[in-house]
Amino acid sequence: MTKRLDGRKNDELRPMKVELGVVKSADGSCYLEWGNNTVIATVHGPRPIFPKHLANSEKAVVDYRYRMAPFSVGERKSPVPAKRDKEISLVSGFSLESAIQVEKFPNTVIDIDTVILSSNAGTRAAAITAASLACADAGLPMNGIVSAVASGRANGEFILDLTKEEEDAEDAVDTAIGVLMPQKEIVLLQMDGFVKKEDWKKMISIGLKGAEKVYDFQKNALLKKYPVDGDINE
Amino acid sequence: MTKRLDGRKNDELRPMKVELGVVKSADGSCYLEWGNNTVIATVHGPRPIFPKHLANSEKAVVDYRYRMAPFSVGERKSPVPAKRDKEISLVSGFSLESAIQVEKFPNTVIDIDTVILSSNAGTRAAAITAASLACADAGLPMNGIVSAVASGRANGEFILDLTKEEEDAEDAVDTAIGVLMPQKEIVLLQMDGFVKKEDWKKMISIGLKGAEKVYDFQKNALLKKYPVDGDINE
Amino acid sequence: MTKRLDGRKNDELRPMKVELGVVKSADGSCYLEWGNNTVIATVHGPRPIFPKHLANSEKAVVDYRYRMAPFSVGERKSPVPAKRDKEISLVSGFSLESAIQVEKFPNTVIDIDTVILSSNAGTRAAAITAASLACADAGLPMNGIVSAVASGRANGEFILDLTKEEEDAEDAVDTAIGVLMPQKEIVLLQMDGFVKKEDWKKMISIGLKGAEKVYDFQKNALLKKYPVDGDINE
Amino acid sequence: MSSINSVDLVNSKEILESIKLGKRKDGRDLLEYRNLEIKTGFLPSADGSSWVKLGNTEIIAGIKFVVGTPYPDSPDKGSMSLNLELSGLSSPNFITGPPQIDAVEFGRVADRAIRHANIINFEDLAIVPGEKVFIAFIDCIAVNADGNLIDATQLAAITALMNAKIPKLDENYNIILKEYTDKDISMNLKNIPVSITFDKVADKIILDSNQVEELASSARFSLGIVGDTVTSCHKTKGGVFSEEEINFMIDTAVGKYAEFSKIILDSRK
Amino acid sequence: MSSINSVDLVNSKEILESIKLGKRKDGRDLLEYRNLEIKTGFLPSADGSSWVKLGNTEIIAGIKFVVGTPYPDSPDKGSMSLNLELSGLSSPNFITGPPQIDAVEFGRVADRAIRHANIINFEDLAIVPGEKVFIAFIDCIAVNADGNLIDATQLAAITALMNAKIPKLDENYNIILKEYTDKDISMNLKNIPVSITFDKVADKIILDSNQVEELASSARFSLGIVGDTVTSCHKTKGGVFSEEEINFMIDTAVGKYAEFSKIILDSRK
Amino acid sequence: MSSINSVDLVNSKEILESIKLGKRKDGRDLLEYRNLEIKTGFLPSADGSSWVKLGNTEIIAGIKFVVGTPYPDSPDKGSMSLNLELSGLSSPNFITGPPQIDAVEFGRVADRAIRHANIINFEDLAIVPGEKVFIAFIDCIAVNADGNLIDATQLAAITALMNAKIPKLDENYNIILKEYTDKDISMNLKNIPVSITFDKVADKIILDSNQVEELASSARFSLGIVGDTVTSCHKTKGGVFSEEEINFMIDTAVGKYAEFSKIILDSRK
Repeated sequence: MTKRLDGRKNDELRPMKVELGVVKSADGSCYLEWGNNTVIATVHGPRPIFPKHLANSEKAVVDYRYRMAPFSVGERKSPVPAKRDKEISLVSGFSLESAIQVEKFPNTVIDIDTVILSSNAGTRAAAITAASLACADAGLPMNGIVSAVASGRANGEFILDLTKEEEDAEDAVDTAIGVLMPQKEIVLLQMDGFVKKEDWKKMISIGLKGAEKVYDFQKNALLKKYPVDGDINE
Repeated sequence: MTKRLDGRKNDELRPMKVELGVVKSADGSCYLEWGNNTVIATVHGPRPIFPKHLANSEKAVVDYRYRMAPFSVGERKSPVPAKRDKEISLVSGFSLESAIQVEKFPNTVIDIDTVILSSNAGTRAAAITAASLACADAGLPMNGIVSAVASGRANGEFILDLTKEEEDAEDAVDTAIGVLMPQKEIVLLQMDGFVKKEDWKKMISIGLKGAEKVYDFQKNALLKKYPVDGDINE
Repeated sequence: MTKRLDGRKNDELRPMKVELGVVKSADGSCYLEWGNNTVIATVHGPRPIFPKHLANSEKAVVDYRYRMAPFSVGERKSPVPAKRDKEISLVSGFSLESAIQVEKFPNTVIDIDTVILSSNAGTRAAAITAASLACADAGLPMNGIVSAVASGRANGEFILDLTKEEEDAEDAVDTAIGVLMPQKEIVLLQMDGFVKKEDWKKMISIGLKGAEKVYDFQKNALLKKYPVDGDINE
Repeated sequence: MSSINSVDLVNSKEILESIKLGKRKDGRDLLEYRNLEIKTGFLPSADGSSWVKLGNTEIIAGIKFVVGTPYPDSPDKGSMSLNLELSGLSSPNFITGPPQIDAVEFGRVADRAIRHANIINFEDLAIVPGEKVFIAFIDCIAVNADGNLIDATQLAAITALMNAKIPKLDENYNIILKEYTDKDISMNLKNIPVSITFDKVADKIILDSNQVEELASSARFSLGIVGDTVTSCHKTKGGVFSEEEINFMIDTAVGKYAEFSKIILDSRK
Repeated sequence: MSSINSVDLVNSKEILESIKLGKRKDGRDLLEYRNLEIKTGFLPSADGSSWVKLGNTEIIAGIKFVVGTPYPDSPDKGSMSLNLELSGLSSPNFITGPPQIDAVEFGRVADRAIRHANIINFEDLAIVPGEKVFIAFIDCIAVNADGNLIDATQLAAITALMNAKIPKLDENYNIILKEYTDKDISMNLKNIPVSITFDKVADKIILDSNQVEELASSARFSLGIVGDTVTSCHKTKGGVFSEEEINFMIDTAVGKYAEFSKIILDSRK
Repeated sequence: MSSINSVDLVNSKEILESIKLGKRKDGRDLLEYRNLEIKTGFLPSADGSSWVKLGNTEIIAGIKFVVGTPYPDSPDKGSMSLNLELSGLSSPNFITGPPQIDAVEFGRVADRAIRHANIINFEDLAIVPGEKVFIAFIDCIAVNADGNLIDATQLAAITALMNAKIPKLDENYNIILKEYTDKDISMNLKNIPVSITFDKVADKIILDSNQVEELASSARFSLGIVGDTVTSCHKTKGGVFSEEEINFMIDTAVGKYAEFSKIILDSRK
């Protein structure tokens, strides 16, 4: 096993830096630097939904938006959301719905906005990880925390948290996995690539372990801002 | 009188093939091949209209859509409806409104969707002919059947049911005519060209006879699926 | 002081020609030629606003639209409103709101539409001047009349009512000023340029005098159509 | 039309009664047009312009030539594009209402009544065949919408076109503003197109409906005419016509041709 | 799905009860697909076409090749673009309803299940490397939407692609209509991609849900499979899967591969 | 602003009373700005970036240079394009509400307060005069919207611009990612533009309103200042100003210039 370009071990995450409550007027918010990814997430709500016919009488509607700032990528991106952005918004919102006790807030909407300010592979995982912290910061009753990370392969190695350079490798495969912690239930799984099923099962398994590391980081961030006796979810 | 390129006589229609009830979840539907035109039509409704201010308290609103699939023409067509599509949708919907007993269903909408899957001149007539059958298949109470056909001139001859090649002739004129049958009332008439008025009157007259042939075909299709004693409109 | 290209004195307006009530179905209207600017303005309302949530329970909403016809400029302009058009619509509407007794018509909307048919610098002032006359023509209760004009600098001179050619001068500055008359209160002030503050104060002062000339013209137009004993605002 | 109110609906019933008796509320004969005024060339910025008043219906049309690329299937021809806008000037409802299907329909019919008349030699609008051609943009704005917008729009468009001048180009084929060539757009003046629109009200055929008559109309038929030649037609609304009615309208429209083509020709300055 | 009514909701509860007991209302086993019919090459205008019926779900796909410019980061490769439209044919609600987020999602998943399978040699779609390439537009229209649109769309798209012929070009690289080259689009036939979509209903994993079963589903998982290789995946809806469930679905999907890849291969004419 | 609720409206009346007495609720003087923080160069992907916090109002600006074609009337000059987005981050209402007329207005005013200050030599953004130029895209995102978005946006935009580096180009004039030339965008540093925005509340003139003060404001006036020179202005909202008030605001804005231009200059790294 050789070292990776940036010197990390195969199962090592890029450095993460987080700040909760950065956006004063939001109900909850989170600023996250994760390697060269920078993301900001806010939560507004729950509040009555309008127009009424969008309401669900059994639970809150989670409206999640994943956006890339025009200056977050190599060539300027149009501010108009692409199909990819819409797909990611949809599945990311579903992944958080499982973490929030949405059944407590029928007929309301919870708006979760994430904006990628700077990108370097793994942005959807970074956005979900930040959004999950913003939900906790908002004091929403939670079933757990969603911890997300990329797990994949590059240059013949199974590795966690790929960079853009690693994603561009000839044999690269990249799986975004979101895990409801501490339950270890899979709430997001997206991949494009070409990988034997046994190898891919291994990646998922590695991804689950990576999510635990992300979860530890998230717990620390929350405990730092909201010190409690004992652990937050246990 | 010389034969036409495809061997037809001047007053002969291209071969037609039809299937009713092809779309299981629609209230009525029709698949029609007419020469190299292929069209599918569905009817949904009548059902309450929303938003309410679009309702008409005296009759059902007929909402007709004529669409060309992107792959139905020579060069791929954008899926965004063009002005031509909107104009055809409007006048085709009006032509069917006269055939349906819309006054029996106030405050409702009847949605009629037609999609051209393959085109070779005469698509608006094919779409109306199929839509009219779909309305009958839906069991809507009807004043009659709309039978539509193109009548025109090419290479000095007055001919029925022009092909794309005939439409491209130097002297070509193409009139789309829709006729409420068996009443023989004109409900659609559209033409672009350059034709002496007496010649054009002749074309309209030929078109009316062509519509009778289309009507015969439609009656047979309906009788095949819904066998009755005697004729359907008489 | 040299004469201007078109022979005007520095404080002289271009010739103006006006007709009130030109659009029969509108509640008030005005057609104005001002130099090579041509503008038409209509007023509809006050009338109930829809959808209701746009209503203001304390006053009428003034909905002002400034549009340039595609053929009003050198190169054909797209009919889609640009950001500039939206900005001008917004501030022009605000300037007229101060002239109309909007508090008399709560929960209504007053629609003011202006279309520039031909342009040669100073179109936003021409549009407001015409719109203000259309409001009076509509019989709306007014606090005064908005008189608007451009005041600026070109070729070292402080001048009123610049032409396109003067606006293109190296040192040109152009200030659009709208004044509620006869109160002499400033309701519109827009400028782009590069001008020492004392010079600019002078231009504003000159603009206020120019607005008085516009006001005289407006009064005459109204008196011609609606002869009264004495002045309209005094 | 979205600006119709309940007063109009009452009027519409009266109109039905009146037309049954062969009379129109404003005293016109069934086949009589309203008063028509045309003013051309009044806009300094446009390459051609026209203001048409047909009763209370008013349309302003302006022309702008634009240098563009030809269509692949006609590389040596320029083209035209007619656009009608039902602006807030004529009714603020046009702004806040549903997509302007009326504007699309009326504009398309007016366009087709010009395009197929062979009055424009589109070859004369070519600049560098296969590469650069003029596109004549005809933008029409409804200033007042009191019925029969199709004929009024077609009149405004064709008279603005006949008033238009072709811009000069610099060596890079860019338009030089405010400079024009001598030639007009090669109007084939014996082919002046006229649009004639009928409505069927109370089973009578009438011409040039106003807005309230249009409300009472069950079927509409528009014809594009050049002399005794038909160049386009358009049947709309939910009602029916017999073959005899169609033939009557064709003959009537051809009969109206001389009068309108002269008015259009006279609009030239 | 916006066309669901209260009857469907009642059915959905019955379905939950039934699936808890390991049965489906239509008698299928939990991992059994509905009847599948595929008709290809039936559209004269398209470069390739397919009509897929999966139970009552019907998708029509048509191919058109367009000459375009390559992406800057792959100058010597053509590309593909898959678009799914939930048209008014299948439900008029799709027209009047909210933005078609379902259509975007289903189309994207079907696209990804083809794009990454290496069945197309995109180099073979280059015309002048760096300048001109073919873009294969795959337009899919939902004719009837009764569940599992992802798999039906992917089936329609891949069978239409395998039915497609590449157009001939003239010397200016314009497409000559209705003339085709001999070569197909260099399908790498051992890499036929199959899409397999699971739903989790009443804590059971089922395949090929119909519309009412989809209503009762808490989580969904789609896999793109080539042999024993996974080429794409997509988890959606608000529920969860355990690692064991994911592994079970992977194994099941790979197990279904032979059957579906043969059906797809057999659809070639 | 669409996120105002009834609590805000009550506050707004208190604020009116308070300002009548010459006091602001947060203790500021009438002409005093809130606390200002600027962080630049914090985004690895952008060519320049800035995060401005003005009280609770926060704007992030990022720069991207794009190679484009010059405007026909200035063939040897590059250009800039400033865009403000009131994103869901600051209020979800911005997403679901009416067209963002506020964002258009605020962005336009901030743009004009930079464009006319002559701080950028647009000639230096030319690559091949007449053919290829750099366009500087300045995208601003409102992270928190608590009043005075115009000044905050202008501050974010100009400090991001002054932080920006110009990309290197390859021989085909394509941008080489992450490689930059030495030169900055030729900022004319004695011409640093400052935006100063006044509101009229209870007949008093105040600076740097927060969101609730803006609710109570009857008229607003924004000035773009360079030294003792005015480069742009914008009067908005339905109220009036006397000539004296205008002159007072001009003098006050010029008086604030030194303080803000130093802050902007100091933001350079």
